[in-house]
Amino acid sequence: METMTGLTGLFDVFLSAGLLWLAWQALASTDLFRAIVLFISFGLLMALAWARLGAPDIALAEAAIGAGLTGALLLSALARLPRDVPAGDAGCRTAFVVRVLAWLATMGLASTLAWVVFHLQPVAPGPGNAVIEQLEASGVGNPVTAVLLNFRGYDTLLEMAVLLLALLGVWSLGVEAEQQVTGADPVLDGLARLLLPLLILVAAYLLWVGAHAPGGAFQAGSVLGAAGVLLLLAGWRLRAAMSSAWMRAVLVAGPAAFVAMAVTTLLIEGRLLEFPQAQAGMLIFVLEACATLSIGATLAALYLGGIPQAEDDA
Amino acid sequence: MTLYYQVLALFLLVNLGAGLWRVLRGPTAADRMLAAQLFGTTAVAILVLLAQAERLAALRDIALVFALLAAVTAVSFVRRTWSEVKPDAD
Amino acid sequence: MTAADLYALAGVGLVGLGLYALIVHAHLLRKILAINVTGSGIFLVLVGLSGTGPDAIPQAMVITGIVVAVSATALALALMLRLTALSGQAELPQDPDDAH
Amino acid sequence: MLTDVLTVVLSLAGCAFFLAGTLGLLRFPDVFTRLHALTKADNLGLGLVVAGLALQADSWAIVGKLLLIWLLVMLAGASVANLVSRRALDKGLPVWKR
Amino acid sequence: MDGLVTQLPWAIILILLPLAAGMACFVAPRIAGALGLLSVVAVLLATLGLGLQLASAGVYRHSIGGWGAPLGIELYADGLSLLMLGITALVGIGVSLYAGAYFTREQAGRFWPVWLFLLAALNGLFLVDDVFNLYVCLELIGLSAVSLTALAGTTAALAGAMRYLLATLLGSLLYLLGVALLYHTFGTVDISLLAGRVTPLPALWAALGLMGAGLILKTALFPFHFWLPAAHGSAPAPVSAVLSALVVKGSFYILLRLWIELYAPAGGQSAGLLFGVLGSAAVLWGSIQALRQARLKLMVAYSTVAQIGYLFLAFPLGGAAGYAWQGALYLLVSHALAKSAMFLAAGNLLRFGGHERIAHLDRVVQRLPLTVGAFAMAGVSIMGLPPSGGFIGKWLLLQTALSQGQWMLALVMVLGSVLAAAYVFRVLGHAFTAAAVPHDPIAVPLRMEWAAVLLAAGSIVLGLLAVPLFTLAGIGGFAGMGASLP
Repeated sequence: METMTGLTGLFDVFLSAGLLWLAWQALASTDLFRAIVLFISFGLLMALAWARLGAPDIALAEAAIGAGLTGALLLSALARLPRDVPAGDAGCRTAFVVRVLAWLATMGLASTLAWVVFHLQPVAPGPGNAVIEQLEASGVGNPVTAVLLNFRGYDTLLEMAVLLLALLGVWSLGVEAEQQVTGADPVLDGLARLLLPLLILVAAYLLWVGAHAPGGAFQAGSVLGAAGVLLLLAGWRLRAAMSSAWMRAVLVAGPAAFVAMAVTTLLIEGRLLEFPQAQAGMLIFVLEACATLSIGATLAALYLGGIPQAEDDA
Repeated sequence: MTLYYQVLALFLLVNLGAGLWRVLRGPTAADRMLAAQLFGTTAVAILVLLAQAERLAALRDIALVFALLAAVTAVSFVRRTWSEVKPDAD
Repeated sequence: MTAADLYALAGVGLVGLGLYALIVHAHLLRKILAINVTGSGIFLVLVGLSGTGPDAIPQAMVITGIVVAVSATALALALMLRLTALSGQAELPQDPDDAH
Repeated sequence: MLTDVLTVVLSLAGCAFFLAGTLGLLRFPDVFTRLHALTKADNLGLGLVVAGLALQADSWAIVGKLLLIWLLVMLAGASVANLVSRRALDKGLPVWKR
Repeated sequence: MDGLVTQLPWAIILILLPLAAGMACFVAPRIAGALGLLSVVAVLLATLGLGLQLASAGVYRHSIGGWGAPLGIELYADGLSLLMLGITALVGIGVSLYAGAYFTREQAGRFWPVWLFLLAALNGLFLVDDVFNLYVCLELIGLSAVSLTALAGTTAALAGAMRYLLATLLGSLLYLLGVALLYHTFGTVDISLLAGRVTPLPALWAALGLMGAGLILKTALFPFHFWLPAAHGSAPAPVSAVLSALVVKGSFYILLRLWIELYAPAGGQSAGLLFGVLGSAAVLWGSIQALRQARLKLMVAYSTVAQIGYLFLAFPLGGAAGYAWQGALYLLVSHALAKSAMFLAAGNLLRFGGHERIAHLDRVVQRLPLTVGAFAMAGVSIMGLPPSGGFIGKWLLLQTALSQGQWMLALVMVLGSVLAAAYVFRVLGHAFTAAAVPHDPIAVPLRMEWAAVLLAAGSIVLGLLAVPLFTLAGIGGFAGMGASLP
């Protein structure tokens, strides 16, 4: 990237300053709700920063997850915190000495790191060029998708397991998902009806476009997850569906597809996740499609926050 | 023209910064959430401007996702949070 | 200094802010926010340090990291809610040795 | 050349609405009037910016996407405004009276 | 037949099999118990297969996707990996046997998928040669360990799990920041490639410092042990066993690899002294705290803090001549067996008496002789008495310390053993005497008793297997491990 000049430079300076300021305000806020809203705004600016850093794939993921779903998760958690629980007073009860020590330690760490980051001199070039050279062989045209699904596809296999595991962890707490208190709201219902097909369409678009342009399974899955969240919010009775064995199958579809693909490639090519070059594009698309479904379902289930129970009331 | 789009994007970013005051100030949760909503719209505008300025079509997709997800977050706020938060506590 | 360097430095700043808040705040929701801010800072460092043009590998790593972060956040929030429901406090007991 | 001029005029006007929206958000006395400010920025500000940019678009697909973005923001803005104002009235938040 | 055994991709099976089984248990919770146990047995067999493979063909390497480092990810298995995989499989068998009887049907449906994922993540951690993939493994391990801890459902367990989650997330993040610096300085995340490229630069020290800090937080080295007693002391017994025996060792393993491959070649030996100091403090502090605890499982948890300290005593000794690394690894392996046996035995006592107050154990030796026997055998290994595995480990460490003139470290080792004897005998003493408060005992399934006995016996038998074990661990020549013993 060229040295900062003029307007874009100013934009970057403002944006970085805004990020730091928002993070500071969010973390120092005495009011929890304000802290969360500031944090959502922080995610928004993060997405802009990714766009400026030439990382539109991350910007998409951040827009969907960082600014969208994490925000919804936090808001929903705040709503479920009992009201009589003290909100804390932004650390004022922590002993003064501890605060000073923590301040000194983190300042020391941050300054050291800043110095290291500022003076960092690469000793050897990274494999960035190899990604471009091998892109042809990877089966997809978007370098980030190529890394995620092919060059470092094994990371993604484990990552799908992480996502599923988070859900297993939430469910292992043994809490049943609470019933929606209020009934369906006509405006909300209308909004959901309008947005739902759009969300699904955009998810499909991101999945498809990810092969050669920014996008891909994670972004598509997050948008799909948002669709699920919207349905839950609109009071659609999804719990019965989510408690079924089918739902469990959808939840494991992504990681299971990865494991199946790993075994198949191992049997055919003799190597884990080595795609035959001619079919690589198609195989990666299948993997991504399964991953998208799983990610969407898992994120929506995480938002639900408990074990879905089959409905006993009508 | 590129320069012009960049000026507008910068202007909108500053504008967004000014809106932060409402988030900090409140007084009600709805005010904060509305301000955040305006942030979202402003960010969408910045992204479509930058997409044109830097010839990056992907930024328009980000704007699209923003527009979609902003609605979900806002609905989550109205449905889940705001009905629970005490009006005077925020 | 390039724009990328600037964002990497902002990332370092975020790491500092997040770590400080993680240590100082008692409320679990704030600790969870702090972890997320720290993570965002690290992601900025990871991508911002690619000096010579976009590098797909750190970008892919950050996408992995974002998914891990949202998973961990969801689990942490669920744990916090359960703990709060049981103990009536959204904070951890002061002295870990007396946590029983 | 003419399209460039039009683009400049439209997007400038859009930004002016954003400014007005922010000012309204900062200056107006209650939730309902601030809501009003917000919808102005959403609908008109973004709409004008999008219209200006659509003139520069290389293909209809881009125009379509820009329009979709605008419609989405409008839809979300309108629904949220509706939900917020109804909820605000339900909760008895003060309505500003002259 | 022999050809087939040595040619199957055992390493990959070790990762994919428990992962697939975990998912199957999630989809079909009804068969979770049987399927889970079966897959853990299969993991043990696959570990044996990998052992045969390594013994006949030397170190194993597999380029995932055929790309090779630095573009792709490499699997790598040497003697050290094998040792870790072996102990994981053994403890895994014991714990799985135990868990089959310990959990209710509903709990089992939640336990098995997460436990199998944890097993897959541990195996993956021991088999990969890539610092970023290790980060994903660490997260997988952290989240599953936290979920398992919370399975107990009590307030104490949830508080422990929450503190654990925050600590493990912070540890992973610090580690990831180090990975970022390594990648951008040396252009790769592959450990073998990094080993060839490292030069003493500020960025290297910053990276290794951050990764080291994250890892010792996860390993719970003093003073970063603050999260461990609450989590290990309040989790369900089989989970505590896994956490103390395996999970903290996972991050220790990474630290050890990075130390040998990256720190030491770049001249970072001086940090070994710091580890030595912290390790000594851990041995003393952990042992004293263990002695002070009223509750059995907390005592065992603090004993883990102390025994982790021993592992770090090898760092200041490992640079010079001697058997410090062998000693530390032997301790690691025998501690894994002994500590898991101890936690399982503690779980039996808790189940039996409905409480775990040490002072109120009430003649359990007559009622649960197998359990108390297991506890005693495990205690022998923890104290480091012959002929246990713990004895070999401590003796190697002690001898190395003495031969290098490190009197202080030697003194700490001896003191730690004396204190360990004190807290183990304190429990045994109460097990033999009648308590003031009698209570109604509850039957403990025999399977739960035998699981503890088997693991404890393993920690003793280990004392007789030093030569073959070091031969196996020496495959690939990690840290001069193949050298013959004194």
